Amino acid sequence: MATAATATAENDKPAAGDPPVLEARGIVKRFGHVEALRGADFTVGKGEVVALIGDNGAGKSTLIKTLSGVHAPDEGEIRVGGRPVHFATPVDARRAGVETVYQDLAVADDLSVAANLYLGREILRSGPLGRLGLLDKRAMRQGAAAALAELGVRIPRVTTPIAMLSGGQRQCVAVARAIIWATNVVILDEPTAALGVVQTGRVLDVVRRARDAGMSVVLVSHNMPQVLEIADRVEVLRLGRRAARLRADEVTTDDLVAAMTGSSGAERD
Amino acid sequence: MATAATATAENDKPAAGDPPVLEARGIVKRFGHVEALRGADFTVGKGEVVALIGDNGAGKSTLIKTLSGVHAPDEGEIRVGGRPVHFATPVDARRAGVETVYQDLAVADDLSVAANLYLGREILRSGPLGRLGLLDKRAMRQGAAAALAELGVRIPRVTTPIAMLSGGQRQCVAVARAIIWATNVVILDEPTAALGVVQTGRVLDVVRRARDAGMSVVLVSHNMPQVLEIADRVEVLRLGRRAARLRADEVTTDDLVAAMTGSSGAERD
Amino acid sequence: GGVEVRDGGDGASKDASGPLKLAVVPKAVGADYWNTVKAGAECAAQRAGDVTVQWDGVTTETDVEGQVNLIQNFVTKKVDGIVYAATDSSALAPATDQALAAKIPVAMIDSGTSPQPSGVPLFATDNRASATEAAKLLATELGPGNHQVALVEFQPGSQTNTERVDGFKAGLAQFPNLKLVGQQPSRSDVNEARRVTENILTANPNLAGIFAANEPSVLGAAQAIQAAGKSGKVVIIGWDAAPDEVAGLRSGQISALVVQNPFKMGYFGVDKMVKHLRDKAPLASADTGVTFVTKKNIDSAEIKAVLEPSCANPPVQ
Amino acid sequence: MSAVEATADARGGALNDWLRERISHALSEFTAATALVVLFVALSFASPYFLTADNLFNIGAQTAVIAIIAAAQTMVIITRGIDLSVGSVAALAGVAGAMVVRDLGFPLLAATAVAIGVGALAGLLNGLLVTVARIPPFIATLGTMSVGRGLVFIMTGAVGVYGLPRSFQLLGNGEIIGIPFAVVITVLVAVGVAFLLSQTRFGQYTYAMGSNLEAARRSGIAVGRNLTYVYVLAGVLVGLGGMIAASRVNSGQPNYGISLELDVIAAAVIGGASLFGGQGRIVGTIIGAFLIALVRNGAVLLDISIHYQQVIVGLIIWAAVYFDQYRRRRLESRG
Amino acid sequence: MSAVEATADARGGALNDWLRERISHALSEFTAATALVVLFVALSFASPYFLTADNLFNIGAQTAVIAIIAAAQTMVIITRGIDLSVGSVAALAGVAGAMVVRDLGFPLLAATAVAIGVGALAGLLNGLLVTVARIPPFIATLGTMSVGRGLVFIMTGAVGVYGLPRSFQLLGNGEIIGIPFAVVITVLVAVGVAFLLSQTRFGQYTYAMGSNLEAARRSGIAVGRNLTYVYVLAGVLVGLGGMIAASRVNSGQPNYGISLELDVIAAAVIGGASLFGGQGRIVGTIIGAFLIALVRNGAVLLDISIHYQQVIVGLIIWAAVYFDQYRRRRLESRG
Ligand SMILES: Nc1ncnc2c1ncn2[C@@H]1O[C@H](COP(=O)(O)OP(=O)(O)OP(=O)(O)O)[C@@H](O)[C@H]1O
Ligand SMILES: Nc1ncnc2c1ncn2[C@@H]1O[C@H](COP(=O)(O)OP(=O)(O)OP(=O)(O)O)[C@@H](O)[C@H]1O
Ligand SMILES: [Mg+2]
Ligand SMILES: [Mg+2]
Repeated sequence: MATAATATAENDKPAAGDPPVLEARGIVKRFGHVEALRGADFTVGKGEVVALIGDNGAGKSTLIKTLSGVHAPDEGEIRVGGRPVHFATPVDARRAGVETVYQDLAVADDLSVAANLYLGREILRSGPLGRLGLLDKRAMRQGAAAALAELGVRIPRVTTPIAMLSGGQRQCVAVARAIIWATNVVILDEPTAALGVVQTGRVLDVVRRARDAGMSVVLVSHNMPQVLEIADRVEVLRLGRRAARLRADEVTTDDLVAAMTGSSGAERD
Repeated sequence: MATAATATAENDKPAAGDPPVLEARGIVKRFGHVEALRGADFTVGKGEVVALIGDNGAGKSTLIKTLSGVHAPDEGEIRVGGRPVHFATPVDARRAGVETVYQDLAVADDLSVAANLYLGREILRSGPLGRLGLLDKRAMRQGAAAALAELGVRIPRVTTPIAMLSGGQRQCVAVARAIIWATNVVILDEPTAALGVVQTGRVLDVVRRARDAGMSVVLVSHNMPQVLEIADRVEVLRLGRRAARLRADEVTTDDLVAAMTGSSGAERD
Repeated sequence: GGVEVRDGGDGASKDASGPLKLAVVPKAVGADYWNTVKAGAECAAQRAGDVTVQWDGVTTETDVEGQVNLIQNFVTKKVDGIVYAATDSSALAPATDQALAAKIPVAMIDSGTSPQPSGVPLFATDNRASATEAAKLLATELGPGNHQVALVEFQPGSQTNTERVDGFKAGLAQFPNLKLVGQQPSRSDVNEARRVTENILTANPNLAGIFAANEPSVLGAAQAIQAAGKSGKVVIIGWDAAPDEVAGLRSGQISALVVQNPFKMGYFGVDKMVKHLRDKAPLASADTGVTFVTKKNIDSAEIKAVLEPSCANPPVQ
Repeated sequence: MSAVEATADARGGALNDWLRERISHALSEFTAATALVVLFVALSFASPYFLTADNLFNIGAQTAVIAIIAAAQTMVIITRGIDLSVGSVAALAGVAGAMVVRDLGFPLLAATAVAIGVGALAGLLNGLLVTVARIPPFIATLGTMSVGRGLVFIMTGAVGVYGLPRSFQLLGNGEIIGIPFAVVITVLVAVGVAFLLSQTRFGQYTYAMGSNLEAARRSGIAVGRNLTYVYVLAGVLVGLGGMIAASRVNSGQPNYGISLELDVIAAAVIGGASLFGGQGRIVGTIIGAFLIALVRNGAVLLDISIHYQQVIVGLIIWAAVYFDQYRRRRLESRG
Repeated sequence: MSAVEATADARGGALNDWLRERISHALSEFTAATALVVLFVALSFASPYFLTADNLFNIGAQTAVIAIIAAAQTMVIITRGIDLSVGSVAALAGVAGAMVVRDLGFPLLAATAVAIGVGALAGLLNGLLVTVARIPPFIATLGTMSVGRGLVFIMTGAVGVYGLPRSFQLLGNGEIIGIPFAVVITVLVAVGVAFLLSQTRFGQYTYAMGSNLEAARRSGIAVGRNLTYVYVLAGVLVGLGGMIAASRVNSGQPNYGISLELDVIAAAVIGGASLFGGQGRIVGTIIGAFLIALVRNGAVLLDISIHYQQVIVGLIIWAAVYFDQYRRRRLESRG
């Protein structure tokens, strides 16, 4: 069981000739005495939707934070397009086109919905005023409203502070933000956990459209039917290591659960 | 469509002769200009599992906070066992045996898992020391470990501060806390949103056991298959009002979605 | 039972022939006045030879406990003698006792303690009497007729402040034609002194005189009056002799200054202490006197010696 | 359906939104402003001298320094920081400005630049301590407060810097068409900082960092650099304020600004800033500063002794913030 | 499987847990304690007078008041509050204690009770302002600071309370088998408060309220009442501290404790308390208080002037907190 991870080490290369868009190799991450990742591997190919699944506390969010520059790994390396990179900050990851929705929704409560959507990428006025850093608030309001409309979100006003939104509304804002800006890879850590049925559907639509546009998507989810519906491939994390790599169209929910809980050492791909 | 709510007003009484265990009538709750609840009704009978569903921002969490004494309603009344009550604080609701898991997980980040599970209900040493308020930390640690084991939660140590847990682990702690203490009604606001497959299964087991033990359960969820699997009845909230009351064994997922989005005025019960 | 009030340990007797190390502690560091005390102390030390002065103080005159700690720390350090100005007469009495119990002689400058132990001399001016004199000076300057006057004190609750305020009010009581219409503190901050004086002037357009009780208070009051365009119309009686105060006196903004002799205090403190340690001369108190400086007498030699004290020409006779 | 609503809201409601935002902001300064007006009217009746040009002129000039430094403090507070070093740094800047005039014969403008430079350096130090050394702002600036005061005393030998030319007084005592120069500077500073905070990207980042630093960081904001800028800019204003204060008394005062930090923090909080970050506006702060100044002015006009003044100032601080909190609860009745 | 693990962890690991908890706590005071020891050793070498019974006695007595009031402050800080009124309230309590002795001939014990009562009342006021009037702690206690100082001045007419019997000095200058009485009281207070915070339900609530007030409220903790208790208890300690301070100088000083709040907050933060609540321990605070006191004592012994002392105190505050933060980051490297 515990050897499943080592067993995968040999066929780490994706099937196609292209180097993977984003790859993690042997990542170790410790928090004090807790070893959240113990040599985790992960691969996403171009235009692929990869689901990352695992039990609570398996290390999924930690892996994702490592991939997006929030945590520096203690060991192991990250590659983008085959070349090793070093993400010192989230900005580095964003520059490489990796956009992330975090499970703990990094939003600024006191700022409005529109300001949060454009945080770090504000639209400035055109001309010299813009070079002085003057905001084009109207453009941001309109852009925000349009983006939210695409996700089917009902939000009182885009000038409402985030603090006043419902749990699902907050998550919609976070998802909308990632989707607007992604160019290469978009990582979604349980993006639909708090979403209603309609909004969940829209997010899955958006994921499909992103893939069709050539982007790669990493999706963390505990909803197995959803995973099987949307993902091309599934990678399973257990106790901080990759326990299995599976093709979504070849497995059932039960296989996934077995892989997550370690009740089966089976490994396909 | 919008008239669905008023249409239900007449047959507000539950079918059985017993007065409902917990009931909300015509609740109105405003936040500044936003009217989150616009005359919402809600009923739970004894030993019943009622799912409360609705779109994001429909007002589910607000209704639940009203039922558990966090918000004071601007209008309307709450009844427990048929008698009108006034919950000024969450303590009043707890005294009436209503225990709640909030969507925004009210946990104290700096306290340990064990301390959070027993927050407000600490075990004191026996004898005179206990009357001085001395804590029995060992008993709380053991009790906490046992409670978490029952939910199948893997947590590094019960003395870990909550701040260090994964999203799902935090939610497990919150659910465990409510379940330990509930005596009458347990309200769960999206309790499984961040949980893994195994943990979700355990929570649903616990819900069933609670019902079998004669407790009533209110479950908020966006997972329609889950709702249909576990609930006896479903109440649908739309735009701050009850839009429908349905029997779970008579409807399909599509019916529920229709009721939530208002694309069907259908009303069963 | 086993609890008793501590009087300090029994210190070893001093070998008085060698080099001496004296602690000189002002009420607070940070004013021209105390720097003159320091100059006097250092002058005496230099003249006596082989004497080092350790100059240290708290930052505000109200930090009584800080000064108690400071004196205790000097006792611990076993300096040969302590010369200091008490921020509070009663509060520092135990500290003096501790020093004496440790066989460290003490001399007080500027402000003593109460009770003042018999072997401890005080070299100081009488604040109360001088302030009373200042009130008389103000009355003389204003002449007959009814006048409104104001008082800019510095730090309510500090002992020197209380003495000057009480003395001034006692002096005013002898002149029924003078009415005290405002009393505000500057907290020894020039900006604050200016602010309260401006507001007093606004409330009392007919104000005729001000008594400002220390250096920052005088400077702030003078500036407020100048800014209001009332220079020369409002009589200022001030205290201390910072350079800008003297300049104000010369230009006529300030009518008179009550000038103590801080140099002499510092000088006497160290000089008498050294003589006591080396020659066993008894320590006896002395009044260091005040001078009332006006435009008329400002250029006289004796005033010059007080205003610009130097070790070459010390104002100590 | 909801999509349509959202879009309609954004298009047709743009002006509406704008208006609502304005009104809600205006309301948020409502209490402090009301208190200010009430006090103003009361004082006009209570003292015949209050409503005179001279007195208003004086109040303006007296409040200028506090208002400028309170504006600086507000920026820092919005980032969830606090700057306890303002008093020491203002003293250091004022003394430095005075010394270069006295000892090196600098002209006023150059001296002001020196004072501002000193403030900026102190701000840079604060910023680096907070961002690079990761010392919490309270402690970082407490240290700067202590070190700064020590330096001022060492530089001056604890004696005021006197003997300055009359021209040194221009900043603090000069006037332009009858308006105190210091007031003009204050207005410029207030408008500038308010504009910066509400209309520019830098302002947006300031609020974002105070609201959720981790979110700001993950959004790609260079939080270290931006936070440092905030402290530097605050330092610049504190330096300017210290220079004006020195100019007002025509000397560099080593004792200037002891416990100034409490006054300016009070002004910011009375004006609606939250010490837990993310909230605060310059208009409110300026109103807060004037509220405190009016109380002090009125107390002297009415010949209330300093002892009672302290009691009254305390009561007014309580009352202003109480009513503000009460109004907000009524308005938002947040959970 | 995971269930089994969790249970095993709790059973077999109970002792283990306990040990780990102890060690991690000990580590968390590590930096401040190390700094204290290093400074202690350095001073022992640098000054022959440092390591004498008299000097250590003095340091103990000098630090007692600060340590007691810092313990009070720590409790308040843990709740995410702050108490700026400690200086004024200590002065008020000391003056009240001295006045009842002088004017009414109260014995020392009764006078101490009066001082403690005054402190408790002020604490109750702070508590009610924070919980009932919902004024943020910074502002509530800033008001109390101002009002309290005004009251002291009004009560005393700005003149110290003198003419006390020699017995009045017992608390501050007395000793028991060679140990200063004040030190004994400090130890008792520190142990008592530490016990209260770590071992009792009240302590648990204190941390919970500071960590997440809303969660505490929803958990059924009567947050209003408990928060008020914290302020009252803090007031009691401040009253006691004020009485000891008055006893040390054998008089009631109306100006006592100006800017004392900064010293005690610094002690708490150096000792590991977080101004954002939920964290802080008494051991750390006491170490912090002694660290500051040692610096002051050493500076005098080494003949360092007050100006340089201020610089050095600032540097030490920075250093202590910097290393503490650094160690925590290394240990936890939280996101
Ligand atoms: N504290 C608050 N202040 C202001 N508005 C609020 C507040 N809480 C909720 N609202 C508003 O009330 C409405 C209902 O929110 P609520 O949280 O009850 O929705 P919900 O049904 O629980 O949604 P979700 O499924 O997303 O959790 C939303 O529009 C939200 O913006
Ligand atoms: N900042 C942190 N400090 C200490 N421990 C942490 C921290 N973040 C995560 N951990 C620990 O690392 C382990 C993995 O956490 P992570 O959040 O990656 O899990 P996850 O797979 O995302 O779980 P979930 O499905 O519940 O979100 C957990 O045991 C958690 O306690
Ligand atoms: Mg996770
Ligand atoms: Mg909700």
